Amino acid sequence: MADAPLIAARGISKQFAGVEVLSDVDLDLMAGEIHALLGENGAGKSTFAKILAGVHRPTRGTLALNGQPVEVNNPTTAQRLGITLIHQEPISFPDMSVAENLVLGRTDSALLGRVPWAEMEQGAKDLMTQLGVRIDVTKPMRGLSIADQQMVEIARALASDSRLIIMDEPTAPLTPKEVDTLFKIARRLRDEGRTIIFISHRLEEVQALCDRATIFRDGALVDTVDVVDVTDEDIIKLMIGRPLRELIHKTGSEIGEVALEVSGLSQPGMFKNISFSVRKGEIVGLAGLVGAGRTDVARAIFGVAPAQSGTINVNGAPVTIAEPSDAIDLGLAFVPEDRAVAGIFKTLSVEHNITATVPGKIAPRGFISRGIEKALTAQSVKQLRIRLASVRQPIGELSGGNQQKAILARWLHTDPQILILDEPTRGIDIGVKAEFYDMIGKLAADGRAILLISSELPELLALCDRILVMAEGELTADLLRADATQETIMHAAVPKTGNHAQESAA
Amino acid sequence: QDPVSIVYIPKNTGNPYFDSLVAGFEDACKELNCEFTMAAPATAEATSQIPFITAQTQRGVDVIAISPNSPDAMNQVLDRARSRGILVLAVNGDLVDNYEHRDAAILPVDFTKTGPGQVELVGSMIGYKGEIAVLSATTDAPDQNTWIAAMVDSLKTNPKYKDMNLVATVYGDDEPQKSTTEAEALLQTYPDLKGIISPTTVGVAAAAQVIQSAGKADEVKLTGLGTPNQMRPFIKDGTVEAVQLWSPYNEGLLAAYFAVGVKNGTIKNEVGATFEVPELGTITIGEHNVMNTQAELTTFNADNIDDFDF
Amino acid sequence: MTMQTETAKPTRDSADARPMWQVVLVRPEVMTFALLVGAFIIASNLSPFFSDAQFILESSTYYVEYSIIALVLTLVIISGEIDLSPAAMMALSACVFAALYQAGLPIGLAMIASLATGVLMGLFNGILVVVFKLPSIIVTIGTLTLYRGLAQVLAGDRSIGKFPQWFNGIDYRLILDVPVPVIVFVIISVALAAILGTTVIGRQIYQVGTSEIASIHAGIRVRRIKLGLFVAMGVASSIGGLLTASRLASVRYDMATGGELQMVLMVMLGGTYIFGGRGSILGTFLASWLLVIIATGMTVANIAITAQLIVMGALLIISIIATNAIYARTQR
Amino acid sequence: MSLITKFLSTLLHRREAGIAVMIVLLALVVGAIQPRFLTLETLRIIALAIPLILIAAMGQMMVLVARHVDLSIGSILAFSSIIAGIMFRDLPDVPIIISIVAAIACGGALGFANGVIVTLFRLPSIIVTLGTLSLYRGLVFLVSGARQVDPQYIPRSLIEMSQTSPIFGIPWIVILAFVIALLTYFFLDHVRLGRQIYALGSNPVAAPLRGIKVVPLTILVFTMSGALAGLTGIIYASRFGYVNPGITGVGFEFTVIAAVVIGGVSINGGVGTVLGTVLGVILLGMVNVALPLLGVSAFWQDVIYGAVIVIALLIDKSVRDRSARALAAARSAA
Ligand SMILES: Nc1ncnc2c1ncn2[C@@H]1O[C@H](COP(=O)(O)OP(=O)(O)OP(=O)(O)O)[C@@H](O)[C@H]1O
Ligand SMILES: Nc1ncnc2c1ncn2[C@@H]1O[C@H](COP(=O)(O)OP(=O)(O)OP(=O)(O)O)[C@@H](O)[C@H]1O
Ligand SMILES: [Mg+2]
Ligand SMILES: [Mg+2]
Repeated sequence: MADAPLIAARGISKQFAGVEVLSDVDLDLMAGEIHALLGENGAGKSTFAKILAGVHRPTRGTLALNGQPVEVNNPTTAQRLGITLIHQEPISFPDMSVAENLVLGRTDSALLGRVPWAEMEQGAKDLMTQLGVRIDVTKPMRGLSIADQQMVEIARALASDSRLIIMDEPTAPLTPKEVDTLFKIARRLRDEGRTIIFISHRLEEVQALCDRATIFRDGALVDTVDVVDVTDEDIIKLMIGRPLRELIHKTGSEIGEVALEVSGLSQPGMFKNISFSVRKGEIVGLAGLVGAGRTDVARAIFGVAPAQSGTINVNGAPVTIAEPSDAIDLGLAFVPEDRAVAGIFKTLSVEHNITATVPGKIAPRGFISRGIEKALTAQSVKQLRIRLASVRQPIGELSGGNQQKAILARWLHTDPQILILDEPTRGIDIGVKAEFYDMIGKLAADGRAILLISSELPELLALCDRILVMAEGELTADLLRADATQETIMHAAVPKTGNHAQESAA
Repeated sequence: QDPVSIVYIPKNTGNPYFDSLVAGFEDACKELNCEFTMAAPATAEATSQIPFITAQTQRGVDVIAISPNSPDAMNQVLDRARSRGILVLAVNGDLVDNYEHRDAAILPVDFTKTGPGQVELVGSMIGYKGEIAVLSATTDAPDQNTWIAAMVDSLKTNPKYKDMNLVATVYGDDEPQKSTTEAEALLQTYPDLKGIISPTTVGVAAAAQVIQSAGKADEVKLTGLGTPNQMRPFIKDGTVEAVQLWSPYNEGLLAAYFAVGVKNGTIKNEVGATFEVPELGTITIGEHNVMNTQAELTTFNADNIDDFDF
Repeated sequence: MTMQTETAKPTRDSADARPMWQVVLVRPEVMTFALLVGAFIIASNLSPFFSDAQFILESSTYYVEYSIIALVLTLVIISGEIDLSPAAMMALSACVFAALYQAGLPIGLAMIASLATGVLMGLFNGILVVVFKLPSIIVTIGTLTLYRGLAQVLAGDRSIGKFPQWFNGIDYRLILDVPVPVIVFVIISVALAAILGTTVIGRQIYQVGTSEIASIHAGIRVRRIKLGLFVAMGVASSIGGLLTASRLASVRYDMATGGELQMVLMVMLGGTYIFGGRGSILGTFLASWLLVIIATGMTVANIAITAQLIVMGALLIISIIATNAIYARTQR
Repeated sequence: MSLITKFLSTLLHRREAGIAVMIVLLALVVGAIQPRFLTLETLRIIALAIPLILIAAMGQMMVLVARHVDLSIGSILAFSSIIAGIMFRDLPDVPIIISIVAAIACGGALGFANGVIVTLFRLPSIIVTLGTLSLYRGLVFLVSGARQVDPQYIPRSLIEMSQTSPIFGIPWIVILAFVIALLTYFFLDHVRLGRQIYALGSNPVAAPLRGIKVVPLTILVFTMSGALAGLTGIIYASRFGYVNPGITGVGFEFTVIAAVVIGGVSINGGVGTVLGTVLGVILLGMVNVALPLLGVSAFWQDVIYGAVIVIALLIDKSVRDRSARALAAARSAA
């Protein structure tokens, strides 16, 4: 190769509080390539990306830009050097307008300069048109769906004219159509000679988009490969150091009585007239595009935000669920999608997290029994293979997958008959995912009813007996496993009216 | 024999009124060779002096002189101090109805004459005719209420004041902001108002400022109880003709002489007893062991105000 | 299927556990205790009159009402809320007590009415925070003005007193040479520490303070707990008000003015985390004594109030710097 | 149709509309009971009640928008005004303007110190400023020797600032207050640095990732708040004509925070407008003036004051809920 690489990383290492999460990474990024970063949860992908973008400083190692050594000490420097990071969780300023979010922090003008409101909004509008999304740029960011927020982030990277754009799991909240748009833009940028780092857990996306891929494992760079030369299996082997079995495990458990039945559930502005049922031993999937209202339905059933109208029956009897504790008493359990906020108690010990749902069990006579608590926790750690240094360490110190296991463990202690799992495997690496699938299967086999909300169709198709589909707050399909395919689900999930339809017609 | 140790606890820190009272103590102690300390809380709340009394009791001082923030909240700690042989004096304000919890009180003047004196002063300014109002401290301030009651009484009974009409009594809580708002509201609500009496230093200063701002010095006459330093500019520029007060300095002086005398056995602390204090003359201990530094209020006007600095 | 994911995994899935000595020693309460010892030594050197247990105990009765409320406030702050109205609640409930007693109600009934007032005020705060979801810090700034105002409407600015002799001077009643209010304080400390440390409610208070949303999802009755804590604040304030009434043998509307700052100071000095989720009764207990020692020490040494204000302010800032540093260390 | 919904939702979103309505209602109700309330003279009194709160409220608003709070402003105000007072007294030959600048600088310096402690040690500002509230008050006593600066030393020309008027009988200090509000508006809405304050409060985690220099910006915000409190100290001296170390500015922070919160500034940061704050201050000023005019016993003032805060919070909440519902309805209708 004649030219020096755009970025040459040498010996990059990073420690957090003495724990080495990245060790001696050497990586060359070429101008005009789309480069995938792959690896299990906690492999260090985001950390590496953040080092490139000046969010973290490496403990050791050097970076060179076009052959010149550079120090990327902070995000501002990175921006000046033409490096933009689209964060894993969209970071925006919720109270400010979309247009302002696009330009905020741009370093190209004086701090005491005036804000050119009209110009700024026009520019933002143009950018949105260019991206093919319909977002009112004068509205505050707060009102946007996660997907739209992600699109704004992408628009921002575009606007900043960067040489290197790092996208950390940008597709996680996007619909297939939006993913398509994103890919088109990414390819166009590559063809303009820019470099893109693309981080994703979805291998099919990597195959479709990327030129090269670098695989991380336990903080170390395992290999860099040309994508055309490898199969998914090869990559998985590199990622986890061993092959993974096929995804299908549903072992047709016995399906019994109706355990959960909702009818006519409505919440203005969120969902309308939702009716369905889940039987004992049955896994019912709930598919839909992001923002379809699936989470809202789940939260309504569990009493986090009860619906305005409609009825819920549990085991055939009508029930009132005014708050989650009512739901728990009725044998329901709910693994929320936003683990960091709604799931864990970040600074509390793993032990306290696991026993949070069963105060009665750990304190039979009003006072907490350390013995019982220890035993319950130990049982969970063993059963779910939660990997940790100590049950007394804060759960925030665990990796995402293990945090999620602890959340599930918390619910298993209540011996729930009906489980609502909202994106239980989101952002979890393939290895742990497999464990979750297995557990979900076992729970159903025990005769529990399971409502599984997921945005990953292969996951739903593999696990579920039946798949419900929601679009724009309404239930649009109820498919038996035999009838469900990616096509039938997507057909039902894409709204028949409104933005999406218009756009696809255009 | 050890010098007598006196501690004085004013209402709060930073209150200019007490500065000259302290000076009285200090000067007297230079004369009498007593040991003087001042200890003051940050705020003038009912209870803020209590830890100070306890601490001084613990230090074993001979005399605690206090300008009480409350007539009754300190009864128990004062009793404890007295039970340890400490002489407890109320200065500048008394423990009204709780006389048995202090040994004696040093007050500036005979408070029964204050109210009528103020009415006479404002009357002379407005030609004994027209609407007047009172801007007081807090609604239950005991001294002010005594004076206001006496004002009402003399307005009713003295034919000289038959054309004067008390239209309102308002309370500024001894806060500058509130007193200002109340004074403004007075001018606003009673367009025919001729005179304001504000028997409290904060109130009279605020009212003076309001009258000056509104440019109504000719229409509305103000008087009250104010310190010369506080009122000097208003008296000089004619916003206010005259205010009255007594000398806090003399209170400190008297308290120190009395305390040292009692401790040395030269003064008997009983009703009717008399003793001499330089500059103040003969002091008689009155009912409830109260003694006054002067008989009448001093009136400060443009002629004499520069003779005073407190 | 068998799990094939089990490998000899390095500990990278989680950070190493901290060594035991750190867990035990690097705690805010240890800092508070160290300050307490330091303050005692300094105070003893400042004034020969200071180190007299009887004197310190007597002086502590001037702060113990605040201390008792600060204990409950600790729970409120751990649960992620704050209550700035307790001093005003003290005043209003004491005024209710005194006004009713003066109006001829038997003193026992008047005391019950005062406690009921505490419950009502706490409930009102709690409902505004819990049901209307308003931020407690601003709500209680509003209600502190409101309650203080009501106290003033009720009592004017008279002081109401002339209670029966047995009611007065509880701070002079001694059990084993210790004033009764101090004993009450110790008992409540122990009780609350036990509740916080060993019961489900205590555990849930920490959980609610760590993440309210996660608590809701885990079926914890967040609203009930918070409402309960606000009511407890009302009751504690009412008890504080009655103790003060007994100590002063009189009641005025301006009782305990500015006391909220002292109470917050005690809780902060004790190492409770202002954003909730962490803290302890032990810390507040020690901090109460620290405050007594400092205030009493400076007063008896005749140190001007100027210096006292500066010391108190600086102390608050330093203590919280230390607390934060400690939490940052232990929490990464 | 969509235009109407848009207009309605903007109106519902505008917190300012609600306060304006409250102001009008209050004026009408009080005016009905006491017609004297609706006179120019009352307007002047209300106007005079405003500057003290308004100027400090501009600073406090910026602090709240940045997701902090400054409880020490009462003590800063006292410090600045005592410094100015001492200069007036002890250095009578120094031009007034120097003393004024010194007072503002002192306020700025104390605010700067707040900002440095908050950012350097990453502490919650509410506790830091609770500490400096006490600490700065101590300094006030220290520098003044616990002695008041008497009226005779306050320069005539300063006092006249709250008495004389260049135009329409509006006193200088009122004009000054509104000029400062305008400048603040311009700064916060039209200058990049001002927008960064909103960004910082809206998402403090994202701010540094977007190249916003959080530490200097936070320090700047506290410094401005301090400087404005310092300026308020001068106005205080002008309006009341003397400076007392013990009572000047005590409890002032509560008044200002109440006004700002009534004005719709969120204590969760990122939200709040100058217009809203101005209206909040006016509302509070009106209440203060209306009560004595109505002859309401002084005892009731605090009750009403507290109730106004609680009611304002409730209204704010219901406005917000309603606008959220309207937004959701609009979304589901679309
Ligand atoms: N700020 C931090 N402090 C301490 N540890 C951290 C921090 N950020 C990341 N880590 C740890 O570093 C490791 C690598 O994390 P990183 O986010 O880079 O993983 P990732 O490959 O992006 O994973 P994912 O697929 O879940 O996004 C993890 O063990 C994580 O817990
Ligand atoms: N078009 C939209 N614009 C903005 N916000 C929306 C839109 N549609 C839905 N929302 C909001 O976005 C949130 C997402 O809805 P919800 O989480 O229930 O959907 P979901 O199908 O579960 O999506 P996810 O896969 O993210 O969990 C809801 O709170 C909803 O009010
Ligand atoms: Mg990542
Ligand atoms: Mg969802």
